[in-house]
This record gives sequence, C-alpha cells and structure tokens, in this order.
Amino acid sequence: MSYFDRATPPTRESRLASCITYGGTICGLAGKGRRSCLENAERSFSQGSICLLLPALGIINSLPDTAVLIHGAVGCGTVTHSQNCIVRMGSAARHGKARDVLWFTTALQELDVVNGGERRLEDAIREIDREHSPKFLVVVTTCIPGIIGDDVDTLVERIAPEIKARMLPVHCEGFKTSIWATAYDAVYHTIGRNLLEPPEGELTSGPNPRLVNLMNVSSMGRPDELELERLLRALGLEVNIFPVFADPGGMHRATRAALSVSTCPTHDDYFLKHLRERYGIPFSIRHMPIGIANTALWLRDIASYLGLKDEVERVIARETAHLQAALEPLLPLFQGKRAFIAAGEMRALANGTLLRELGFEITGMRTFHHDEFAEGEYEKLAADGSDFVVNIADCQPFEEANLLRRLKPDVFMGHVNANSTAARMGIPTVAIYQVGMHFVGYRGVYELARRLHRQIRNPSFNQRLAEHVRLCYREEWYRRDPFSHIQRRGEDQL
Amino acid sequence: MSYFDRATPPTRESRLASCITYGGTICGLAGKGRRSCLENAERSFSQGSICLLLPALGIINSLPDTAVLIHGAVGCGTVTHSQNCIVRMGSAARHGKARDVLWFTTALQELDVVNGGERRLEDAIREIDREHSPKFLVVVTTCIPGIIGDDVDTLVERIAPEIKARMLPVHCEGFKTSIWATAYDAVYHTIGRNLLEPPEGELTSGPNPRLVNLMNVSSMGRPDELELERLLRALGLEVNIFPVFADPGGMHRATRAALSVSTCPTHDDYFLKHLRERYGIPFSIRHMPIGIANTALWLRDIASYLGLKDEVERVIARETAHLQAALEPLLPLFQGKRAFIAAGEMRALANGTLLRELGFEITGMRTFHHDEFAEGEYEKLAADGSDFVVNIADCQPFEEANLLRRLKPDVFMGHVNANSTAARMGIPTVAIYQVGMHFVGYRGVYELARRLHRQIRNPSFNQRLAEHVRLCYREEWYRRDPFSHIQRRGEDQL
Amino acid sequence: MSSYIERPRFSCALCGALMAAAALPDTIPIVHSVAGCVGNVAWTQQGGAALQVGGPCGCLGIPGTNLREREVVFGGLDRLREQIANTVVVMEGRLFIVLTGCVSEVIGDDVDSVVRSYKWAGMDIITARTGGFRGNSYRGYEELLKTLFRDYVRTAKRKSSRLVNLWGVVPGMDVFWRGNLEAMRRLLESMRLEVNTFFTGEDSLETLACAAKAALNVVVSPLYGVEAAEIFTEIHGTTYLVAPFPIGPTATGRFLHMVAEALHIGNEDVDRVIDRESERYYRYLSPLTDPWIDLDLQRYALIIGDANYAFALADFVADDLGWLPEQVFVTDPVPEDQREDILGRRAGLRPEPEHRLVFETDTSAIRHRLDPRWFPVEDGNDYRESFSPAFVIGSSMDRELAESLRAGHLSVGFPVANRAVLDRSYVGYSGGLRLVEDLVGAMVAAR
Amino acid sequence: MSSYIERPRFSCALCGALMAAAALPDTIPIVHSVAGCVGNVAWTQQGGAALQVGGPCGCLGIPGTNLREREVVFGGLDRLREQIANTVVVMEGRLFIVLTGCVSEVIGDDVDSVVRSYKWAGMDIITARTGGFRGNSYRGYEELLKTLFRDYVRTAKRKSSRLVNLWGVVPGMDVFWRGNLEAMRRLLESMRLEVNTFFTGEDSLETLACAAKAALNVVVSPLYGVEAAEIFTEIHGTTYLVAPFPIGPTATGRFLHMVAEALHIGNEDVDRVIDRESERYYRYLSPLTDPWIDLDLQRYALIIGDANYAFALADFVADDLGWLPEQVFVTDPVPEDQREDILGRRAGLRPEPEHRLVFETDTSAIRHRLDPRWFPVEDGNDYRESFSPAFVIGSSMDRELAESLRAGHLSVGFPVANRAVLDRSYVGYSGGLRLVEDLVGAMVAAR
Repeated sequence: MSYFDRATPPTRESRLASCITYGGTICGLAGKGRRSCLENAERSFSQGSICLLLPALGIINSLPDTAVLIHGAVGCGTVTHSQNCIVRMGSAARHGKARDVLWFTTALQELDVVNGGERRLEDAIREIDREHSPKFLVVVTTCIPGIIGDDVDTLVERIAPEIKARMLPVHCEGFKTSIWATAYDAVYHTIGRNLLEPPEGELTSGPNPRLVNLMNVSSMGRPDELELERLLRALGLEVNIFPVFADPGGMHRATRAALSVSTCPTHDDYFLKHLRERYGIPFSIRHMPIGIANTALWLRDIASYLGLKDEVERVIARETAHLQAALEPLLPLFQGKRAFIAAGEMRALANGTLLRELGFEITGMRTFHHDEFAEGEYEKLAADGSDFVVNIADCQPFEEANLLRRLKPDVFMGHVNANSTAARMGIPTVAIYQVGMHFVGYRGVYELARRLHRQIRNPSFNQRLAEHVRLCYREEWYRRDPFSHIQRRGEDQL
Repeated sequence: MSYFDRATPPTRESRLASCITYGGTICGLAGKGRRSCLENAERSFSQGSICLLLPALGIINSLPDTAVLIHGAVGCGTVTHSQNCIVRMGSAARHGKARDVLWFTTALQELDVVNGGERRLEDAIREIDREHSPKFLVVVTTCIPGIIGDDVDTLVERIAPEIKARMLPVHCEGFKTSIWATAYDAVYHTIGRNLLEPPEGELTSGPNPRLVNLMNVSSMGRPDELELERLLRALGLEVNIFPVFADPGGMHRATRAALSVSTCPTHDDYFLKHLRERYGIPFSIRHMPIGIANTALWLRDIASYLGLKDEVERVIARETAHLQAALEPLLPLFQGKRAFIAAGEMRALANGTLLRELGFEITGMRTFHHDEFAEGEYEKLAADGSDFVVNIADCQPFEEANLLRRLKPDVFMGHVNANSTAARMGIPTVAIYQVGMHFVGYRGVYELARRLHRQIRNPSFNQRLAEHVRLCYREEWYRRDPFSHIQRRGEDQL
Repeated sequence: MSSYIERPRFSCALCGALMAAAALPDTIPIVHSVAGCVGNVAWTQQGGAALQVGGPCGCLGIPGTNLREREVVFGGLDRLREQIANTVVVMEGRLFIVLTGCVSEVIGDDVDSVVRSYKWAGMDIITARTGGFRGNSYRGYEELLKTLFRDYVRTAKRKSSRLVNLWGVVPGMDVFWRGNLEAMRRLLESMRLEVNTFFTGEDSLETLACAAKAALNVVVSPLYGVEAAEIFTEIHGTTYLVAPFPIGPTATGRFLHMVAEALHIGNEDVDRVIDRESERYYRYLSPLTDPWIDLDLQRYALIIGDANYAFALADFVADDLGWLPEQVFVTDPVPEDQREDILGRRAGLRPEPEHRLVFETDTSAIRHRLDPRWFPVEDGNDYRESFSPAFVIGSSMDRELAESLRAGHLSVGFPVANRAVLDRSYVGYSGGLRLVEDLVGAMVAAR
Repeated sequence: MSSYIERPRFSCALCGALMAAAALPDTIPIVHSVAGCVGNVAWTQQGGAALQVGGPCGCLGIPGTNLREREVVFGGLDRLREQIANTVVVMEGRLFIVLTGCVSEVIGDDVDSVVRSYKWAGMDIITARTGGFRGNSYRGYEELLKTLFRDYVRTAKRKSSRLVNLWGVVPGMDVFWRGNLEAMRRLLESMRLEVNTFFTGEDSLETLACAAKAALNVVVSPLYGVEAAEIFTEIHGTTYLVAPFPIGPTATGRFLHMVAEALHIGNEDVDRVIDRESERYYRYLSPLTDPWIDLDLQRYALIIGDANYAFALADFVADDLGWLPEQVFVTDPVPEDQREDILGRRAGLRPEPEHRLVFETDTSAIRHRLDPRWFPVEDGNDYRESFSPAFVIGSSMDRELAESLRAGHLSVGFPVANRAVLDRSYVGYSGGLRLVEDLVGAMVAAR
C-alpha cells in the first residue's frame, strides 16, 4: 500500500530516520549515513525553533485561487503575515499584481479543547465556502486537533459533496515530528491524493517527451526559476514549474511530463517517488543546482535521463566559461576567508561547495537536520581531506554562538531568521536564501559572489551592532563544550 | 500697429489702467468701472506679494517639449519647485506619466550686473541647445536684465539661425508692473509672435466650424477641463484646449477654430483680440463658468455665437436640475453662513455669486487687482441691494487680518498661499482653486459645496491652530481702520 | 461569534506573553510547548511587527522544552525540569518566566508545581498560562501582567505619592510600543512623576519588583491590562486609572489632566507641561498651514485598528486634524457585553454613533460593512455623495482596500509589513507631529 | 563655471536670508525689493521645503517696499523710509531686518544710511545685502549671520565657559532645520552646556544679543557659516570649531568629542552622554537585525545633497549602515579653490577618492556623470558588475533618476516636494534611527 493511500503521511523520522542532533565534524559524518546521529540523541537544553506548519504554509499560501483554513489555536498560522510578503512579491513577479493571502483560523478556544473542534471546523468550512467561494480550500490541522482527536479527514470527506470549494486537508501537528521537512510530504500528500487526476471532461493529451517538471521550493523566487528555466530551455526542454505558486487546478499536468527534476532532494523525494510509481515518470534528484560543479552535475543528471549528453556539455562549457570570467575580479577578496554556513542540510552543503569554488575555506557548518540524501554532499566536501565542525541542530543558536566565538569566521551564511546571532557578533552575514533574489544556477553563483563581496567590503552594520549589543548567554557558556547539552547515548561522537 | 508687432507687450496698467489698491464696498465699486480705484492710490505700508514671473511660469512650465531658461538672478524661477508639482500631476492626468520641468537659470552674478548679462545668456542658450536639445526654449527676462538693459530680443533674433530649439522670449521684469495679469499678456505675446503660423510644409486645413478654442488657465486642472469639454461636447462642439499643457508645436491649430472661449476675461483678452484681428476668430469672454448662473451665462454666450440657442437651453436645464437635486442635502448647513472671499478679481466675484447660490451671505471680498472686465460681476453681486466690504490688494494680509477680526466670517475662500491668515484666526477655509480638483461648471459647484460642507462640519485644524498661534500684527493694528495705509488721493473712498 | 477569524490582527496568548516577557529587562522566558511556537512568533514579527524581530535573545534564542509525541503521551514535566535547570547554566538572566503553550496545557502538565519547587530553591521564576486556546496576544499580555503583579511585585509598606506605573501598550501588537512607552514615560516625568513602564530600557527588575509603591496605576487602554489592574488593586491596593491612549495635543492634554487629578496633583505641573508642549506642537505645525489648506488635506478617514488605536486615531484626526472619521473599525474580538464597558471608559468623550463604530475581526468583512459612500464615484457627472477624498489608517493588510477606495493609506496597526519602526512613536505631542508627517507623506508622495 | 545652472537646489541670497530672518524670534524682516521676491520665497517653500511655508508672519506677511518702475528711476529710499516707519505701527516685533533685493541694489539705494538713521533713533534695526546676484540662499544665510554678529550681538566682557553658539544649519535649505537644531541643542545640553541656536523656539533675542559670551562657536557645516564664524572671532574673540553635520552614532560621538575637546571639557560628560545614547540607539536598532540581513537591505548608495548632507549622509550610510556610497554628489556651486578647504575640514575622516566625490550643481548633469555601473543590468544572463541594488538619497527632483536606476529613493535635500517635515530630524542618535526607519520604509513599501 502506498503512503498516499493513507489519510496522513508518515513523519520523516519514521520514513527516513532523519535526526536533528549532532555535534562533530564533517569527517565524522561523511560516509556514515544515517547512523551518524542516532535517533535518540537529544538536547538537555533547547531553544525554540519552528514546526512543519511553517514550511507547509510557505507552499500552501502561494497557491492561487486558494483559501487556507488553519484548524487550531489563533496563533497557528500568523506566520502567514510574513509569508504574505513573499506571496505579494511573488504574485507581482509572476502575474504583475501583488496579492494578499486569504486565510482563516478556527481560533480554537477552551470549550473546543474540551468538546472537540470538529463542529467549529465544519461551520467554518461551510461559512468560508458560502462567503468567500474559494476554488480550493486547504484545511490545515495543527497540534490541538491532533491531541484532542478531531478527525478532519473523515469530516472533509463527509461534507465534500455540499462544499463548492475543492478541499485539501494537510496535516501539520507540530508535536508529531521534529523534522520540518515532513511539511513537504504533508503538502505533497494532499496534492497526490487530490489534484493529480485531470478534471472530468478535460481532454488529456499524452505524455510530452520534451516536458520536465521543475520542482521549485518556496525559498526560491522567480529569478531562480527563470535561471533554471533558461538552462533547461537551452537543452531544448519545456518546463512545468511545480508546486509553489502553481495553479492547483492545473497540477494534474505534471503527470504528462517526461521527467521530474528536483532542485532539493530533501524537498521532493516523497512526491517524486509517487509520480514514478503511479504515473511512471522518472525523476532526477541527486543534486542541488547551487554552485558551479553542482549545477553542472544537476544538468548532467537531467541530460542523462533524456539523452542530451552532448547538448549538456556544450551548455555547461559555455556557461562555466562565461561565469568564470565574470567572477575573476571578485575572487581576490575571498581567498582564504573562512566561512561558516547554517541552513537546511542540502542547501548548506551545496553552498559549502560553492563557497569553496569562490576561494573560501569552510570553517564550520550547521544544518537543521540530517538524512540520507545529504550523504553524497558530505563526501564531496570531505573529499579533499579538510575537516571542519558540523553541528546538526534545529537552529539552537546557543550552540552556534559558542562555535562562532571559537571559530571566528570571516563570513556567515545563514537561513532566514538565523543570521542575527552571527550579526550581533560582528561577523559579515549573507542570507543563504531570500525569495526574490538569485541563488541557483550560474547566475546564482555570480550574484551570491557579488553579495558576499559587498558584505565583506563593508560589514559596518554588524560590527557596530557587535560593539554595542550582547547576546543573552552567560560568559561561562562560551567556555563550555558547545555540544555539552547533547546527550550522547551513541557512538561516532567527538 | 498691433501690440504684437512690438518685442514686448504693454503693462496692464497702461493698457487697461488696472489697479491694486482700494478699500471700500461693493456698492462703491459697482458701475464705477476703472475709476473706482485711482491709479495713484498707494499703500504707505505694504507686504510682499508676487510678480508676473510666477503666473507666467505657471503656463510656461506646463508646456511639453519645452525647456525654460530664466535670465536673472538664481532665485528668480525657483517658484518652479512648486509648479513642478502641478506639472507632474497634470502630465500624469493628461499623458499617464509624471514629468519634471526642465529649467535653467543664468544665475547672474555681480560681474554680470556690471558688464551686462547678454554674453552669459548667449552662452547659456547655446549650451542648453547643444546639451539638452529641447524643441522649444522659453527665454524669460527678469528684473536685472530689465534694469541693466540686456537686449534679449535682439540677441535671440541674432542667434536664432544657429540654434536648433525654437526660442520664445518672454518678458517678466517684475518692477515694470504691479498687475500680475500682465503675465498672461507676456506669454500670449510670444505665442502670438512665434507659434501661430503653421510649420512650413504642413498642410493646413481650413477653419473647422465645430471647433472652439477652450482657453484654460493654469489654476484649472484636468478635471475642470474635462467638465467644460463635457459641456461643450453636449453642444456638439469639438474642443481645442489652449494654452496650458498645450503642445507649442500644435498651437497654430488654434487659428482654425470657429470661436475662442475664455474661462477668465482677465486671462485672455489680449490674445483673443489678437486672434480676432489677425485670424478673424470671434471670441466669447464675458463670464467665468463658476457657479450655476455663471456657467449658464458662459454657455449661452458660446451658443449665441454658434447658433446653438435651443441646444444650450436643453443642456442648461438638464444640468441645473440634476445639480440642484444633488445639492439639496448639503444646503441646510450653508443657510445664512457668512463668507469671505479673497482671490483674483474674476474668480473671487464668480465665487461670490456661487456662494450666494448655495445660501451663503457674502460678508467681504478681497481681489488682487481691479480692471474693467469685472464691472459686470460687481453689478451682479450688488444687484440685490446687499452691500459688503471690498478690498482690492495684491494680497496684503495685514488688511485682511484686520477685516477678518471685524467681520468674523463663518467661512473663508482664498487663493493658494493666501488662506493662512484666516486659518490661523480659526475660520474654516477652502482654497478657491487647487489644480487637480473640480471648481468649474456644474460639477465644480457640487464638489465645492461638498468641500465647504466638510470644512464647516469639522474646522478643528484651524480652530486648534487659532487657539495656539498668533499672527504677527500688533494688537493696536486691529483697532485701526483696515484701510488706513491706503493713501487716498482720489475719490470714491470709504 | 463566528466559527472562524479571517486574517486576525493578533496572534495567540503565548505570542503576546512571549513578546512582552522578552521585552522585560534581564528576563528569560522559557516556553513549555512544541518547538514551533517560538519560530511562529519570530516569523509573525518578521511579517507583522514593522521589521522588529526578537528581543535581546534574538528571534530563535528563546529557551523552550520543544515537546514531542513522547511528552504528549507521558507528560512534559521531566523535560521542563531539565530545561529549567539547564537554562540557568546557559542563559544570562535574573528572572525566568515559564510560559505554557497549547500542548503542555492540553496534556495537563502541572507546571505550577515544578515552578514552585524552583522558586523555593531560591530562583526568581514565575509562570503564566498562555496556551493559544486561552485567547489572543492581548490576553497573553494580560496574563503575563497578572503573573508579574501576583508573583513578582513585592508588597510595599507605603506608597510613594509621585510614583506611577503605566501599562496598556502591548509589546509587538503595538508595533510602536517601544517609542510609545518611552514617550509616555517622558511626558509623565515632565510632570515631575516617577514612572514605571516595565518594558523599556529605562526600567529594571528592581523597579518592577517595587511597583507596589506606586500611588497610581495608569492603564492607557480601554481593554488591555484592565483586568491586571484590578488584580493589582486587590493585592497591592494601588488604584488604577483607565485613560485613553493619547495621540496628539488634545488627547494628551486631557490625559495629563486625568493623571494629575487621579494623583491629586495641583494643576500647576500639568499646565506647565501642557503649555510648553502645546506651544511647541503648534509652532512646529504652523508652517504646514498653507499646504494643508491649499492641497486640501482634509480627509474622510476610515480607521481600522485595535481598541487602543481605533479610538485614539479617530479622536486625533477628528479633534486635531479636522478630518472626518466616518467609520471606525475595532478589530479586537470583543464580546458584546464588554463593548459597552469599553465605550464607557472613553469617559468625557462624545459617544460614537452606532453606525460609525464597528467591531469586526475579519479583514474581508470590513469591506462588506463599509458604508456605501466609501466607494468611489466613477468619473463622469455623478453627484452621488461620497466619502471622498478618503484616507485609510489601518494595517498593511488594508492596502488593497485603500486602493480600491482610491484612498491614501498608512500602516499603523498590526500587521505592519511595509515599514520599519525603531523608536518612532505616535503618542503625545511629538508623536502627533510624527503622525501628521507620516499621513501627509503618504498623501503627497507623488507630488 | 557654466553659463547656467540647471534646476538649482537653492534659491537666491535674499531667499536664504529671508527664511533665516523670519525664523528669528520676535523679528520682522523688511524686504527692500520688488513685490515678487517675497511671493517667490513662499512658492519656493511650497514646492521645496517639505510643506513648510512661511514663518510666524505667514507666507505673504513679510513687509516689503514693493518697488516699481518709479523707484527704479528715482531711487527707493523714500519708499523704504515710509515702509520702515509704518512697519513698526503694524507689525509686532522687536528686531527689524532690512534685506535688500536685486532691484534696490542695482539701482544703488544707500540703504545703510536709512537704517542707520532709524537705529540712531533707538530702533533695533539692521540690514544685510542680499541681492540675488550676490549668490545663493546659503550665501544669504551667511550674510544674515554676519550682520547679526556685527550689528546685533553685543560685545561681552567675559566668556561663559559652558556657553556655545551653534549654527551651520540653514533654515529652509535644510528642510529638517527646526528638528535638527533642536536635536543638536538637546545633545549639547545633555553635556551640561548652554546652547544658543538662534532660530529655534527656545532661543530669544536676548540670548542672541548675548551670544558673544560664548566660549565656542560650533559650525556644523564645512561651508555655511564659516565666514560668519571668522567675523565673529574677529569682533567678539570667540573661537570656532568647524564640525561635520552629525548623523547617527558614529558621527555624533565624534562630534561630541570634538566639541568637548574644543571647550577643554573632560571626557566624563561626553562619555556619559555617548554611552547612554549609544546604548539607546543600538537597543532600538537591534530588532531590525534579522530583517536587515534577511531582506538584504545593504545598498549601493548614490548620495546627492548639499555640503552638509552629502558628506553626513555618505558617512552615516557607510559607517553605521554598512552601505556602499559609491558616488557622492555635492550640489553646491563650490569654486574649485574652495573644494580643498571643504575636504580639509572633514578632519579625521578618510579622504574620498576623486571619482567618488563629484561637485555638480546641474540635475541632468548628475546622470551624465554617473559611473556606468549605476545603470541596471538588463535581465538575462548578463554578468556585468553593477551598483545594484541601489538607493538614491537626494531631493524630490532625483526620483526620475532613481526610477531609471531601479533604485529606492528618499527625498532629504532641498527641494522636497513629496513629504511633510515638522519636527523630524536626522541629526544625532535618534535622528539616525529616524533616517533608518525612513530609508527602510522606502525599500519595503510594497512588501
């Protein structure tokens, strides 16, 4: 039985044995696979982080003609105020006009906790359908319904015939998983179950041998899509961009592609396996197109599936030469500078390779979780024999602050909302993604290099800040082992 | 010999015996024509005011494809910073895009005053022509060249063959006239001398019997033009709007019209007489289309020239009925409220009639100058036997402050930059024009009524101000005759 | 109440309590909930709090128990104990506040007992029940205050006649809270009062602990902090004054008089301050007079805000600017029976006619409940009366609405995504000037 | 020098002197020129001075002789005498300042003699030669100061060691002059100095008359008021300090140290102020950190301003914001030989490379003198290095330029047509925060 036949997808912990707790080195990780951080390693002190609801909403909020109903307490989902900015900019870039997300919350209260929230949810669905008539209504389940046992799937199924909107249940009970990446599975799960069959009456053409599904991620903006589209078109391919900002009503067209192309294995494996199993569409998923070598690997992978070996080498050669010439004047500033990276695992690793290409030395890396997809990446970085600290953590800036105080890197690249520790320590910082700017492909390398160049040229903002503000950690903490709150019950540790 | 055959136009003082000094009543003025304020009446105390350069630039700056070169000290022309706002808005309303005025100053310095400014002017013209290639270049002469005797017209004529731009000299020596309205003659003078002949090679069609020139003024914005255009079109006419924001290259088309229609006699008589003398185009100039009755008179005047008597009555009847019904709910608030008006003579008088139509009582009026065009208007206002103070003054807010303290009007309508005295005394104020809003025609009556209504409903801004700031006059001044600084050498005074 | 809220202009109780707790000097909050709650607050601030994210801890630096399925099944108290014990080792702080989230509350963790044991051990630690299902962020702020007043403020033997505590400005929900609190502190200080505002850089845990010495508590809100004030009175005896949130000279003058009266201070100090500040206000405002009239900057105002801002903005634009606030939307979920109370607390102010004041939490519903006169008259010879020219003072979610009304717009209330606020304040006299600058700036931007 | 100036960012000497004279307390200017000069100033303010028009006199309330052709032929002194005599009757004032315009100067009126006779009669009356051909508004300000220092400031027997005079902020040309002067006054007062700023509501004619008691004159400009300072030294002996116009914490700290050093004040007072204010600045700035980095708000800055702002803004964005001010345009007409002086007065600051600092008065010429790297890279796979993302800090005349560079824009320097300024200031610590708010606001407005 496929995962997609069940109402809810599995967690990443159970499906992939992903983990979030490790402190060691790259050499300690490379080649060791999932055993590298044992499932039961845990922190005896932790700081808040995010849950799968946030990245799930990152995709869901972007969908056109879609309303979002969050079934939970009133606070779950207010992250949308932030994602709304991205949706506005993204809509403007794609459709010429900013659009605000239309979202709702059942705002569960004490009585609902006691009596169950199904009645309120049903009323909310009916009322939203009546008052707002969205084409699609995503119903997102959060912690409280998960604990009190609201059966959202059954409810949705029961009332579906009376609701004009196509309902899409998504499960985001935060307590069930520490791996945010489960969010992607949660969203793909509802897409796979509800949106891949063409609507009745629509003529379905057969598979298109030049069409590839380009799986975007919500951290990539339109410029990144255009760069990848440009490269794929240079191979003579047509591109179906999917699923962020994609029209839910047209998602079934993904089943006509000749190949699905992931830009981030962590993001897409669950769905691409489903597309292959169910619709026979192969996928390429091994590399992230970030950095010169990785972009080439990513392109070659695609080409190998489609028999475009000669074409791809021509494209890679031309692009690489063009890029290398452009990078030339920027590189001297980077030589030997020591960089620290913190982000999602695939992204962090790919950027590590990229920074090395620019002449940086990697002095440390923090990744949000670890799973099997990254193994090859660790090996790429460990291949030259150099070693550096690796810390797997769902943020946990206290470990980061300790590490940075020791390592004193020259530049820091971090995930959105995870740069301020380094910034307050006076280290030049560059966000590792920022929706709306270039990060991927060849253009991404160039633009990132320019960004690094200007941040290193004038890091005054962070420097001044560091002179006048301090972090909230005790001085004693910096003198302790940064990983001393990781409860080591296994092997392979420092 | 026509005025237009000379390099410079006459002043209004000499051409029309206009004057700026009078303190008395409407009954003292009505029917007395130009004698009412004698030419040599003067103030023994005066406050600064404006000169003809400002209204002249109001028209000049609006012209598309035109650069403006002010020949004078660096300060003359910085008024353009203010007019630039109007040009931006006006360009956006007419052409969909804001445009900044391109203007220059010769910025005459001490040495130029000694040695003459012609050399600098010539260099400036050549350089502007070379660097900026404007289609038209208006060369505006100010006080200094007027005193030191720079012969701008001869210079322009001499170098014209070498200059790509069509040069348009305009004379604005501020000391030569106290009547700003001379500005209109100054601008029309150059238009009449330089822009009315069709360019060589252009096929000129014959006169168009349905075409009227609608003479706009720079204080009217696009909405006012649209209202008048709407009314003229209702009479089956085509409309050529002229000269503000009109393309200088197409101004010669004005010579093909069947009639020229002024919206302000003070503005247009000099030019319309020229159009009639030189091109045989009759003109209607007696009324300003401000207020219900005046708009009807204005329309009837036009209709009578073009044989549209029946049509015009239908239009007037329909428009008046429509307007009156709309005004109904607003009028109760106005009944018996006492209004004070201060602006250019024609505009002030026409608004006096309008305010009476709305139910206001006129308690006093100040006009910037007086000439023969207004005689009929004074008679309209004096016709019902009511009397009120009339003060003719080129601003002179000290007289206004004294009058307002005595009269305590319920509302004040003043020219732009002339409302702050009343405002600081706590009186509700409405600007008598504001480029970009409705003031003329039927729509103008309605919109002005709405504006008055809301200002009277909540005059807090002015009231709070009056509670906390004071004007800069001595208390003793308010106890003196407001006209005590008018040197009465003539008759017809209080 | 409806079965949903559309785009609420607040988050949950935990979020409100957390933003407030993180704003206290030398204070470390400990969130007893799932990991995502803290991140949700950080991202919510990213999008809603005018580019102000995190306190001294940084946005993801707040300690938390990060509960998982195991704790949901077996209880989270062991994890909480461990977390508290280690928090002291890692985090620099003197007061620790355990804030509960939905999960720890729904599974029934007895947090009080754990906190009590640490307290007995000598730690400065308190706790508040701030599970998201208990209410919105304003409720969380209120709960935090109640906990502070109950469990942290020490009983005082005698009152200090010129010491006042001031609250009612909700950190994070009022994106101008930092500047606003500082501005109100300055105003009252200029009346020769000592002031506790708890959450500014000039406050300290010491002054908070001694807050019971205050002769008066001033709640600058008809709604937020009033319950806490009642508890304060109950425990510490200090009476409280509910005063309108003061924007601009008229409201601020009234505010200062109210405070003076409640403190039985002579008018001398008040009048001196009011005279000086009014003189300054109008001296600075005066040069705007000509443009104000000539550009016709009077507007029909559509006000959308929380209970603090909706009334304060409406009063300011009506009383000081001469605008016409034809409709005022209060976006808090206020039960019917409390609405009267709120209006009652606007003592001395003219009552708002029913149709002008609307309680509405849902963003799209605001549009549906607009007087039809807001909608623009189409071009042409249409004489329909309309609220035009209009200006919308609301949140950044009201931009689409403003655009469709062809109205100007300024983001003042949460969420504010489209501007940065640092020490800007709209409170008091100088705050009124700042607001005038910003409103006019929005109107003349294309000029 | 070119034969013209295109769209000068200043008006004439009379305009500058008039805006300054009208800003003095209890002072009535009398313009001896044609009628239009005063109106020109009023309309210039309407369009350029951020919606601040007129002083206490109102915009067209300034007394003037309104010369006509008759006076041009026969001289204007009789008219001037009449006007002065009647001004005293109508206008409320204690100091009267006759300002000459082009016409009265070109026709050779001996204004001094008339003014002298009134002075001998006991009237407080002085005069300055401010004909438009004498220079621009900055020059007019300088001439006014010189007249004040020469003819109104009384000689003082001894200096008061903690009294300083501060000038260099030009009313009207700096549209933030009111807030800026107040902010600098506050800063220096917090160092326990007494301060004369002449033009604020807290100054008076009495303190102006006693300005010679000052131990130091602080000119916060490399250009405006330096000549006047020399004259002051000559007549009254007070030495002067030319200090950079201080925006933000780095420049302001340096400024305060310079003043303290010049006054031989111990570092104690200075350090106390700097510590307190820096602490406050960074406390308020700190929550912006995440959005600042995550939204990548570092910019290549194109700075266009007068000698005060161009340098001050460039220093602020470079030193405090970490921006890259790749080109800085100074829009004053500074003769070649004085440019070195100006740069020299930026003591202690790194010299600007030649290509970065451009003296250019003409608005279109700025575009022509831009480094080609400002112009945006067209979409597509173009790797040309560019100054992108860019931000233009200039006047409202630079909006078209900014748009064509796809850059953000904030109007700071004259003319400012598109915003209202009341008491806003960009000077000092809080002014730096205000500027950050406004810059970021312009960048994220569509967010």
